[in-house]
Amino acid sequence: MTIAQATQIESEHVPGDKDVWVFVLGEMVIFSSYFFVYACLNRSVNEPVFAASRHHLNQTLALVNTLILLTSSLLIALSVQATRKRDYRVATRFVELGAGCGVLFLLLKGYEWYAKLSQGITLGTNAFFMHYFVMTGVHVLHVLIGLVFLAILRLELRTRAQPRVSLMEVGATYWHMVDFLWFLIFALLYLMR
Amino acid sequence: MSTLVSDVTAAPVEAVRNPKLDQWICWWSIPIFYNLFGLIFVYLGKLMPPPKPGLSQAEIIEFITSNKDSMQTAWVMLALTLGTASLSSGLIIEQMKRMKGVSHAFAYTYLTVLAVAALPGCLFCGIMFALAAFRPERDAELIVLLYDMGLLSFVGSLGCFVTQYMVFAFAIFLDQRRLFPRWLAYMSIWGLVTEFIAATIWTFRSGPYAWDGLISFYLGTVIFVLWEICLVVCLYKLIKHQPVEELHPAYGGAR
Amino acid sequence: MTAYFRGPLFYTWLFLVSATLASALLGLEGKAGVALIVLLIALVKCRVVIRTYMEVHAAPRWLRRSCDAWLLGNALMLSSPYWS
Amino acid sequence: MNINDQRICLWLVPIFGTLLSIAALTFLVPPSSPLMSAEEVARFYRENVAQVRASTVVFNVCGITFIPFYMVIVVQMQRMANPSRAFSYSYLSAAASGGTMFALADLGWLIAAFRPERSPQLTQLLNDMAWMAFITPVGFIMAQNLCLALGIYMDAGRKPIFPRWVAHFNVLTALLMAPGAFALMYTEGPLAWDGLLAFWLRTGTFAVYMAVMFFVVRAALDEQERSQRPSLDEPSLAVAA
Repeated sequence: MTIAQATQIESEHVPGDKDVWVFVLGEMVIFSSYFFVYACLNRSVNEPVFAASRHHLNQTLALVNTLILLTSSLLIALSVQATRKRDYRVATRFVELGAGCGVLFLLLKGYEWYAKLSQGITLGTNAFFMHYFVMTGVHVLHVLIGLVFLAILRLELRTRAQPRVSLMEVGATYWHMVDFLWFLIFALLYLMR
Repeated sequence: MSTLVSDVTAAPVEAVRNPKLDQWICWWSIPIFYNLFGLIFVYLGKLMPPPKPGLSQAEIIEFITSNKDSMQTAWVMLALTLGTASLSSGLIIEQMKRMKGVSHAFAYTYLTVLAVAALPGCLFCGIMFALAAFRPERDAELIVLLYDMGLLSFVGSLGCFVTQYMVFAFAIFLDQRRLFPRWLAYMSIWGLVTEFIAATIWTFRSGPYAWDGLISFYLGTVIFVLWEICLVVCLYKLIKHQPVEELHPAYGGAR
Repeated sequence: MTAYFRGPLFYTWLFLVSATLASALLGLEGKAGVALIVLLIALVKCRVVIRTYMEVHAAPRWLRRSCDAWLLGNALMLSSPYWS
Repeated sequence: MNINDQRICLWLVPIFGTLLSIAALTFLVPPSSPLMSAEEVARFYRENVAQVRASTVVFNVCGITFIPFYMVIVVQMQRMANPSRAFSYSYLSAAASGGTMFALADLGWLIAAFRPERSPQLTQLLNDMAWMAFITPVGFIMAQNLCLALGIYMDAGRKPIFPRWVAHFNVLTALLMAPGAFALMYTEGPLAWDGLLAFWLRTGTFAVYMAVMFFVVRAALDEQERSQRPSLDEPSLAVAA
């Protein structure tokens, strides 16, 4: 095999497998439809009620949550790297820390919701909070599914003599998607006005 | 048991022309059922796409009375043909039982959950609208109640489908024979998520998250139809490539 | 374990953190017209995650193109309310 | 044989059971009284609409997630050294009917909360319907428990799948849930749907039953993994035997 062929194969590598990309690309399109109804339907983002409601959101908490997810993504990426180096003990630790960040995200999100609900702000308060609760809710659901993936990765690393790199990539791919979808939700709901 | 098996093997194997006939009948019931379903709910019943939840009393009564005849035809047809749905579950369960490395717990769950879903998720709706169309001159409040009960049970029976998608995805992932492709399991997770999101229909009477909304109805329906088509194609391939040895001895199998 | 934090993945993380802080500062300002910059930063962050962490930079062309098409579509869609 | 699938079904119980318990504790406890007038019921729904919706939506979305657990019991019953598998299929059928009744009961609460401005008479009707459909169809869970108990009593294996006391426990819980059926005819007293017997004993028993059965089934799965006792599930083995 020549070097040219080798790099050719290298550049054609699908992270994980094709099936997970069907899943992830579909999820991305499905999420776009939530963004669409938020930003484009009725051109409602420019309405005064949106601007007024946005003031009730806790931007600092959301910022901290963004940084937590970012870090968790880094840890999972590092864990894939460690698996490639057959450094399984470290890879396991990275997965655990990454999942820990995910759990922390959920706790902070739960606190944020709790604060809203105790102020009497619910799903039905107004159009903005409808989008707020649905979008963050769908995202939380994805974080939960992502945590299931991470649990499977941990199981793979701990029980197999030769953990499969492709499986690690599958889980990591999904987790990174959960991460970058949050960037857009963060920008749309909390920052853009 | 062994005497029974040998008795049946005595039947001439040559006589069997299509050993998978039962499964093909079940398979064909799926396109037949969904065509009937379209005819009943879209064309005759006028429930897909659904009428608005925010209609006034007068508008709801107008909706029932003006569609009385076609609706009644629809519910008669539903009562007659809903049983077709059971045939498709039978096939899926038979194929799920071929999986290796999983016990029958998933297949039994699928069976049970679909038995549950046929009632609150489908027939109940037909009965409620049949009740409304039966005597549209009823008190207006009662017609609104029947309208709500019909549409909300139809669009809002979520738990059965949550469980169905969940166990189906798990079964595909754990199956060591890899009978179904993995992407079908991932698609089931899309379906699972849409069922969770559809829970918003209990709060909103207009907008994208109401029962006729862009997300909770249209997105959910698109994903469901896509999933169903993929499932049907996968089932076709599964039946076609199923080794005859797995069938009953009387049909050329070595079971 | 600490050796892992000296690679490109970590530098990407540093970039993402600074981009996030920058966009948060812009958002706190709350000036009109800043929204589009915030959106741009978010999309750039998404692309960085897709390219590096998800390793799409080394993926087949169809995958790279699909991801970019999704980003472009979202950029157009989400900026449309702010055009006028 | 790999039993990860059964373990997944088993663990759905604590995961969704916690969610369902929270929803039940906020909405069903304390139970609303059947003596409330139509106006009072309507006012209850108007004033607590967000809370009623939140709890009943959880019932709606997660209420069927116990079925996989019951199906693990079915699979375990089929491993028993019973003359046939009849009881296991009866158990399955009863679980399906019980699940359907729960789904229908929940629709009543949800539809009442969907339009709280509805005529009070109708809101009361929906509320009554939901409570009755929730509390009274105890026959199904009783049939499940009794089938399981009979299966255990008749398990002739040298190492029974479930210990004997589980059978006694199932008979006992079946009896304790039986008073629920009387909520169909009483508006007050211990047999009304908010009463000591029909509500507290019936739902309390169910909660304890699920918790105990979780550990019982978990132990049975551990045992299955350890012994690798071939399951009747595998057709090849069934024929070979």
